[in-house]
Amino acid sequence: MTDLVPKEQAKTRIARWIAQEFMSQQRRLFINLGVGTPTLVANYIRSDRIFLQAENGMLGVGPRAPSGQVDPLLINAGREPVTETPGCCYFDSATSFGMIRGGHIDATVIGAFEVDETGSIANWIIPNGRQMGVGGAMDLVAGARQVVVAMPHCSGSGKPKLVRACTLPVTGFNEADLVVTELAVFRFYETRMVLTEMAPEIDLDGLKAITEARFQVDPQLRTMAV
Amino acid sequence: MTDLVPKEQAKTRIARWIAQEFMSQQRRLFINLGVGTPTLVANYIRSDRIFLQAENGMLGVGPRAPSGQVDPLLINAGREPVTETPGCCYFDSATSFGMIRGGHIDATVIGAFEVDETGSIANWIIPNGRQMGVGGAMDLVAGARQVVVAMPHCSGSGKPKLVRACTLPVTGFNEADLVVTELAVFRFYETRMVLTEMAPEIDLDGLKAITEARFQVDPQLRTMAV
Amino acid sequence: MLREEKMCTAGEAATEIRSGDRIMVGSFGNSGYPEALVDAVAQSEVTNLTIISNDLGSPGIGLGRFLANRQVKALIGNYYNWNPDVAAAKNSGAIEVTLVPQGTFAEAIRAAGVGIPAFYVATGVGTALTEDKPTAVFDGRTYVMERAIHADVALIRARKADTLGNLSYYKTARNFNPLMAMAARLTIAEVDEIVPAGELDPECIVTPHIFVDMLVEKVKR
Amino acid sequence: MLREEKMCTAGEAATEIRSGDRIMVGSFGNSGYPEALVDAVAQSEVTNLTIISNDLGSPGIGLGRFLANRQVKALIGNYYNWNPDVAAAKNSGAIEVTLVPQGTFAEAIRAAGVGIPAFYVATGVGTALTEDKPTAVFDGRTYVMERAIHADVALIRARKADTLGNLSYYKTARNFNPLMAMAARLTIAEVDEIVPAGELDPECIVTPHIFVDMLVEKVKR
Repeated sequence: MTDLVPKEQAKTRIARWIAQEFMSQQRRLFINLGVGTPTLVANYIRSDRIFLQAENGMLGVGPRAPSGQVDPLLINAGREPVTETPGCCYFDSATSFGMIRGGHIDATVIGAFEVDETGSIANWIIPNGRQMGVGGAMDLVAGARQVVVAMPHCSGSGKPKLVRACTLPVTGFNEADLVVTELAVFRFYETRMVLTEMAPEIDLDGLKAITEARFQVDPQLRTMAV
Repeated sequence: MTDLVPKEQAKTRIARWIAQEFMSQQRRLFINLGVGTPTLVANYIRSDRIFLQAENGMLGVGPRAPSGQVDPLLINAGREPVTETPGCCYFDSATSFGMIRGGHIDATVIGAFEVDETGSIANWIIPNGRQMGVGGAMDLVAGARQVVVAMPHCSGSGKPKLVRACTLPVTGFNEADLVVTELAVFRFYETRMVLTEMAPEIDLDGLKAITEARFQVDPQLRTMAV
Repeated sequence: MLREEKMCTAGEAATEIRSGDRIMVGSFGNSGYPEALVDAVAQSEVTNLTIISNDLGSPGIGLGRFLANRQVKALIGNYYNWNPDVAAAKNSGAIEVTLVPQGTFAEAIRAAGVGIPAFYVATGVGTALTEDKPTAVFDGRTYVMERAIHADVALIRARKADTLGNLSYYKTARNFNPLMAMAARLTIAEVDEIVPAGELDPECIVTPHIFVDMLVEKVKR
Repeated sequence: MLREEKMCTAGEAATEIRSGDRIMVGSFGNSGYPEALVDAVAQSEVTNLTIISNDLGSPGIGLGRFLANRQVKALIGNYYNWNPDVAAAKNSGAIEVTLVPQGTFAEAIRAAGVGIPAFYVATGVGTALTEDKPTAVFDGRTYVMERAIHADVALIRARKADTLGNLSYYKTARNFNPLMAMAARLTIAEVDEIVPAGELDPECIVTPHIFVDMLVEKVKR
């Protein structure tokens, strides 16, 4: 975390930016949203061409269920109660991950502990011995056509999360396509990391100071929509 | 073919014997019947514990559909119109062969061109260039728990079909568990071939004269039910 | 809006197919195949096709028309005894034929759809159909490695679609259709009926619409 | 007749489980699991179990009871963050834990059911979770070989059964249940309701009864 953008505003900005990115594509998209900030993306999508998949076996996930209308067996992969959209359907987890691994999911939005300048992602474990879970993280980064990382620019203690080389156990190598933080947007081309948008709160020197990863700057660098 | 048992009577005898064998097992059985004589087995099964599977995606195949009640999309793997039994269900071919390969099918009844004394079966092709089909034959002999071969004792031209070593392209090696002809019943233990029943029309010397495969004789050799 | 995007006529759908393409067609012995789509392709100029299907119908009937029309370069499937033209064309060198045991064929198509490039089965070990394939021993039994079977276009047949493209099937016509729907770059489904999204029971949808790109409604006669 | 054969109480079903068995349990974070069967096993004397499941519920809740009761020798699954007792037990050496990516986990269970001993996926290549597994390159991409995951007994949860044992599920509770039903020597299904054979739509049956050995009807409260 930096103190340039308040935490809740940062999350909203990231989620809204990603929703806008998807909506601008003007085509049918199937998207898997990870827990945390990625789930917020759903709140800003207004499109009947965008369909959300939950890896626990549902396509056509609707908004979070209002309290009082919660069905404990209608949940997303983060165990949050959700709703159905017309034309939604259910399937087993082999089919669900078949969609993911088979390249049928256009994009996954995930959080990360670290992303390095080659696009490798560490988001499944912090080896402290207290957490033991991988879930679908490795399947999603390897399988989704586009891997979008939604995360704060710096960690809670202020350390860069965009690093030269991941220090935490890697989820997938060279898999990130797009990283969106509250301060910047980076796109990966092969293993080139390119800054394409920057938030109004910061300048390039300021951004470099809190970004350990080495990146190129898009000649068409734009101001990030906030 | 020998002339000891007329052709139609031979088929009926084989089918009835196999049906009796299944019914005597007093347990739930899932069975796949191949085309030809094997299909006839269904006519003699009277049991609500025996369920027929068709590899084109149906479990609970009922009797042949009477003419006038034919549904072209309700067929068995031999394209014969069939009927539904209560509790029947449909599934794709990957699931269907998953049942077969996964060891869930208790028995398959198949025809064969040749079976050799090690239990290898040749039933998928006669290399004359005019037929090109394997269908589910290789999956069935490799996957079904019990492989029952139903065939005439000799070929149309009078040659032994129970041979020392298959001369035709093999469908599966050492897969036969039971061979039923109109004249004899053989069981395979590992690769030992044992005569367990013999028809009243023939004696052991007569049988050996038309059986190229070398077999042992069960000390409890019985007369085949005809 | 989606409805307009996905829906088209069989003729429009057929223009998606290029000469040289690998085409999957759901079919089992002239049953449960996309008749209008097959018609449209048989009437088109495309040639040099690789047809991936259980069988090839009968001579000049169903999928057999592709061969009668000389549109076929190669076949991948498992049972051509119902169409003796196949063996004749193979023997004359006019087409290539790759026979794959039916269960392996079904699984290899599914594998292509679910991101599995290869898998092992016990089917056909030691036989002529697997002699060029690698083998491996697991828990004392020998298995052969089989590769996924991909296609450029899948032509499938379903009973009902909703406007999104979710599909349900009818009886044994289900067999290869849902598998092929997953395995091609472009999946075109011919259906008897299209209903509004939300009308199919979400628990009974067999092919989720993510796998379906174009919908052709069968013309009622 | 079949009805009587297959139907039993949760307590009777639990007697099929032996200490040392590998047990699959359909569950996703305390949702859609066979509650009465888990209860019965948790109340039994069996121990030294290998539990194969997506997660292990919460501390002392759902599948978490097996660990709280010291009935667990090993876990095979993918997500234990909802139950921190798992990491603690692993760190103290009390249990073994094998983490498998969720999609690979699902596919490996299906593989066990359909006679596939091993298959390749791109998931986790180069990571700590696949470092001991063989790799191979297909069409220029590296894949890791994953093995099937079998079990002695599967405890699954469905919504409806017919008297033969055909099953249908409810919403996202479908996830691992139909896969596990195929993958065990003995499959025991706990269902909300049992209807006569023929009452479930044959097109909407998700698990054919060939995969189901015993049925436990949920006791209505």
